[in-house]
Amino acid sequence: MVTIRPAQYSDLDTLAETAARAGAPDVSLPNDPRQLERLIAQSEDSFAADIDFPGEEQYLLVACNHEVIVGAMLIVAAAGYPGADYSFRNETIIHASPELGVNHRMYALTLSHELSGFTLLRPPLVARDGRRARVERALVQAALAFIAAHPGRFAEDLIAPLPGVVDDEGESPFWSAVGSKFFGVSYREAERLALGKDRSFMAELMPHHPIYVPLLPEGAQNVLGQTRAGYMPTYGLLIDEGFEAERYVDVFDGGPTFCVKRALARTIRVAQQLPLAVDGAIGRSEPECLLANGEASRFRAVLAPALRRPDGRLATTGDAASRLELIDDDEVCCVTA
Amino acid sequence: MVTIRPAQYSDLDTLAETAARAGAPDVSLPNDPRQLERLIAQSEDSFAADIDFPGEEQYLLVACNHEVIVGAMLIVAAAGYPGADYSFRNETIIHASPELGVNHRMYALTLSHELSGFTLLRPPLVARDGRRARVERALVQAALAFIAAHPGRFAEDLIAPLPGVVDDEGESPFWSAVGSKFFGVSYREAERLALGKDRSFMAELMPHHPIYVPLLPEGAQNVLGQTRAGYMPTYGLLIDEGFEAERYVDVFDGGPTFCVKRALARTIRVAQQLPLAVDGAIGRSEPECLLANGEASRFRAVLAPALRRPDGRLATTGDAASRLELIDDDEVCCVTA
Amino acid sequence: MSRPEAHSPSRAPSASAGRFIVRVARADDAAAFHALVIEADGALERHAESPDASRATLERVERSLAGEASDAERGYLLLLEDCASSEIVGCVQLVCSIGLDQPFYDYRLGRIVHSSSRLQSWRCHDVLYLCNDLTGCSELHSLYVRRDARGMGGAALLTKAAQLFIATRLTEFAPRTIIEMHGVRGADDTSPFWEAVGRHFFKVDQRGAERLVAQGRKAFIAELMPKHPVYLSLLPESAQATVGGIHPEVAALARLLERDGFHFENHVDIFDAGMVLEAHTHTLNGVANGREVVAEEIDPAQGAGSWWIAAGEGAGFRVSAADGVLIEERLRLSPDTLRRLGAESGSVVRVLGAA
Amino acid sequence: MSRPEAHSPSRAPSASAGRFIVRVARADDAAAFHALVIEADGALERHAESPDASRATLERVERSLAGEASDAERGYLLLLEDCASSEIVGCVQLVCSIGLDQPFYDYRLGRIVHSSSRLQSWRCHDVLYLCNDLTGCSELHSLYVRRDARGMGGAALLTKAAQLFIATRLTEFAPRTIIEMHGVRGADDTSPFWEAVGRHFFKVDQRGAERLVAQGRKAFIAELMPKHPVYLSLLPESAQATVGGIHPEVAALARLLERDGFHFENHVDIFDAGMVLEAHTHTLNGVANGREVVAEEIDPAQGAGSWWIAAGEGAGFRVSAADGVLIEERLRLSPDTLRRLGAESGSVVRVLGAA
Repeated sequence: MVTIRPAQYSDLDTLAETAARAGAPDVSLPNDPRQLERLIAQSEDSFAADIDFPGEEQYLLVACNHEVIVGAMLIVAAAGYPGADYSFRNETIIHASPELGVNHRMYALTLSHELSGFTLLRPPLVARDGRRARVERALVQAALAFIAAHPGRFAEDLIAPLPGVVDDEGESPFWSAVGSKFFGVSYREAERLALGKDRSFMAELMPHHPIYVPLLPEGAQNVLGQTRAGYMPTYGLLIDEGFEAERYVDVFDGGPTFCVKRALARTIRVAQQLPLAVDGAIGRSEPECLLANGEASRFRAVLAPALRRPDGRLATTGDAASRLELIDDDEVCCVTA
Repeated sequence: MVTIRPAQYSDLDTLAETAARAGAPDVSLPNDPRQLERLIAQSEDSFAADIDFPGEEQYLLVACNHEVIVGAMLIVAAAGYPGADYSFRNETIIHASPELGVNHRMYALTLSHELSGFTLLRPPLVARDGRRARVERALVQAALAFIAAHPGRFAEDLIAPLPGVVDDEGESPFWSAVGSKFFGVSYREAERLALGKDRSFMAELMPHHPIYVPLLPEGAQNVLGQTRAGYMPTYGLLIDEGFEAERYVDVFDGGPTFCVKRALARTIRVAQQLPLAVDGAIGRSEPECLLANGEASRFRAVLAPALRRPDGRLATTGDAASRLELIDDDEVCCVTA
Repeated sequence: MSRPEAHSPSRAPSASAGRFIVRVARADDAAAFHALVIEADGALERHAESPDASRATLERVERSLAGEASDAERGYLLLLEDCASSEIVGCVQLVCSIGLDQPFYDYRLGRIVHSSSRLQSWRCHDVLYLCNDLTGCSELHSLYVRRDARGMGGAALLTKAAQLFIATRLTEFAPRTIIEMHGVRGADDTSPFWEAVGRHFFKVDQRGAERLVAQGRKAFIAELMPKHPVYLSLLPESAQATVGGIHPEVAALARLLERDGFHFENHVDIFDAGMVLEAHTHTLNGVANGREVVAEEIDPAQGAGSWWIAAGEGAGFRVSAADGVLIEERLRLSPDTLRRLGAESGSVVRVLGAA
Repeated sequence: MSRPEAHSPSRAPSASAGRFIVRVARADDAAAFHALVIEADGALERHAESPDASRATLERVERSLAGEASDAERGYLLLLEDCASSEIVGCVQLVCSIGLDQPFYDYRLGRIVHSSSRLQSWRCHDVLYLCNDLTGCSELHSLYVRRDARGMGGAALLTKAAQLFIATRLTEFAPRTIIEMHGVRGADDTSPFWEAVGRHFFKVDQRGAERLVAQGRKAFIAELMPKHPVYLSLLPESAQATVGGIHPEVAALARLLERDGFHFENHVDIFDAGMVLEAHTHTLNGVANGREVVAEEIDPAQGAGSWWIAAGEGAGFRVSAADGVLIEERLRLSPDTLRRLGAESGSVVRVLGAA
């Protein structure tokens, strides 16, 4: 049974291995054991603290299957906190000439810090195994269930950036056409310098005026708002959750930044709070749902067979209830797949 | 009993009188019988047509009390259709100097057509009588219930502009500081020329670069995002409905433009579709709700005492049901006050 | 948008320069001017290829000479005439104030420096701003010499004549005078800059866009061109390289104009990014250094100096290049020169040394 | 930001001008220069009031003379010396290329025309763009004459000396040279432009902001100044009126510079919107019109012409104004003049007629 819980210090080695295996640098998790160690410590503090407003907190969830870690997902309470988080806003500019009978839309990228302070979901990192897709989805749903259960800890708006396209040499066509002109270094060099981590350089080096998209080389236009092949499942998941990706792209690699109003995220809209009922009759034949408790430090979510009974209670297995640390009649959050 | 229904040609005289008495030019309804006549005709066509996408439609609802028209409210399906609708976006620009220990936010107004195509609610126009506030609220709720019942006719985003502040001479301090510099005419002259109606001049005459708010005269800054005293109740109503007014102001008078995602408007969120039950026991002691049917041309809404019964049905009076043109077990949309 | 065509102006009046005079166009030049426009085959791109348009141009000159033109339309047309054949073989047009009827657009090339002490980075970006900075300036345009009359100093004579004409009506002209130079074209005669920028905004070809401008339908520029500055470093290098450049065919003309006081001041054409030359009108060679002297009909001795000489005013204004000897504010000129200028002994002429 | 202080330069070298020479500063001028900075009481606003800062300035001059300065720091300091007392009573500083270490900001005044044929409206808006257009230009700044030495042609001598100095090292200087003029102040010595614009962005007072610039902490300008253009018509009229204006005390100096080839080219100071004067370096009067002649120690006859005369080069460069008679490329000068210039009969000097 897939169980999701806050990361602990003891997860460090496994997570470091998972991050290293994934290879993709820093998109989901820091690919560096010391940074990862700091992150886990910060996450433990975040789950434990009393929080009224989102700030520097970062929440790291891990998914386990048969006690083995099979995935992780990071929630950043406030993007860019305490500074600004920069993105390109893809603006539509209408160019119309009634005289010429022309009416077309131009797109232009404007450096924007509007997403600063929004709650940021990193793409889930999931081990390659048979249930990969379901675990990834469970992590996203669990993260949203956690957010729904603790509104004061998070912003009203959620964002989820996905990494942009790079070529076989690891260079980003978008960066080559845009960022490199302003930073004067290649994408790989920018990554090495971790320019993407400290975005305070943005205001100093990046263009203050909008960049017209049609004036960029085609190679850069083609990858605008596109993510890497490996992230297409996450792309689909976010779309299913009601996220939209038309408006913002990453300043560095042009990857899409998904946005949704918290209240409109599918998981949060459909989640039901129901009294729990342990029911021995529930088994494999019932549909699998994501169930979560409403705790913070002791947050737990499971993928378990469950059924809403006519009496309005949610019936599930004893195993699921115990993993959720809930007993009969406790409220459980249920997300129907 | 307050009943709300689509305007008809026979309402013309009464509506013209109401609009004339209100005095405020064109904010809620055209203050000109011929324009009003055209509007009613367009509204009748709009209610009657099969619509899949919002376009040129305008929907005019009227509220009657004892068969007397006591209010009206106009819904514009797509603002600016088929062209653009311009607003000022009030952007926040962070000016931070770590060296100087300075970190302040500057506000700047950027000409924007982002609200083009959004569904636009004009402020309700309500006669001054004892139930004014409730009628105004009922009109807003009815408009939103109508929108909820016909999602294909409207946009995902709703906007509601309120008129900006003018002084005793009818001049707008905001216009004097901004628009007049670009149009070269006074506010009253601009109103006379109905410049506000045909916003296609915007792209030709208004500034393409952002206007820094702190550089404007204080008189203009003070009225930015403010509405006239007479519209404060509407201001409150929109806030209650979940609309937000931080982001956009009117290009001409600096009045606030409220925005909300359709799905997040309070009325739409709390509205319940329930089977109706005519119940003789329902009377004044029950709370008054807004009830609406799901029709288009035959759209009706009433303010009536109603109660959700334990069996999940909505009990209301026979009078209310007949005004809604519904019978027992028909679905009714109920908005609890 | 109309810019000088190809020619090779000589530095000083050449021996053959005396074969031309420049004079103000008259109403009865309409047919000849129309023929010149047709012959130019698009090179006189601000002139529609219709007899009516040519007539309208000349009427505008007449109204201007008579003091009846509005500020927006005031302008003059100087014609290059072959003295032997009396044929019209070239022209230059002077506009007193541009941009008063339809906005006059160009790009200004500016600089933005981004520096970060933490990253030890210093980068200077060239940026193009769409602007109407040159609104109200005077302009020389449609400087053109017929192909079969080139290489004989006609273009140089036209540029000097324009300056000497301005000197005679200085109060009508603005403090700044500009002239647009043809920009760089690729092998296929398309402009790399247009391909990289304009094409995306106009969705018509460059020739088409220029034709619309010629027809005065300029509102579309405001409607379609990018309102935000364009970072040069984001454009293809082929396009960057042409910004502020000039077509090789007008390089010699540009040098001539620079010697007369025109400078590139970072404005470029919005279509092909060709250089706009600008001058403080009162410092132009032909304005600042021209002097009035009295003509004398005495055949100048051998070894006489070379002069640009303007006689008459208004409709009677004529300019020629000739040898002459200046002695105590009196200029000795040959009978032939005086005849060409429509002057006689005792006439006051305005002369400029052809150093 | 450092701009010339008040003075009344005379048109030609006045009789009293001979009392001064201008020479290149030496390391042992540090104390005297520091005293001048202190005396200036903020007028030499680019110079910190510390002996160390003055020493650093002179070391920079030494490195520049020795060819050891980087492009970013290359610059010179000319001092005005009273010949009688040998006191330093004024100065002017020359920077070969500005903006290469810290970005150099100013506003460019541009135009945007909005017109609507349907509304029959045509409006021309002046707009200020924050820019680094002048990056890489040469600059004259810190032009200053001590209060008690004014009205005797010292400022004029400094401006001519700067031009003649540039002529001796022309390859080190940029094609364009600028000088910022003090802007208009209100009755309370505050700048209406600063009150309307800068104050809202900096949240420090103007003097404070200028002091930070003097200290080289310019990054904050990029961080705090408005990135978007500012529409002039939206500012209070009192502020609009000062854009591109100059303080009355420097009006005479501005006219002097304009006669030498400087023009207002629509750049203004970001703090007080004072005019920036710009020149094409090679067309500057002191660069284009200076000529090398041989000095002769022969007392010039009465009625001799007035000349600006430069002798020596590098550290030995000296300029004075004097009477002299030019005959066949030889300039007769009095023994006193030659002594002041550190020259002798047979020395090559660079002279500029004081018309």
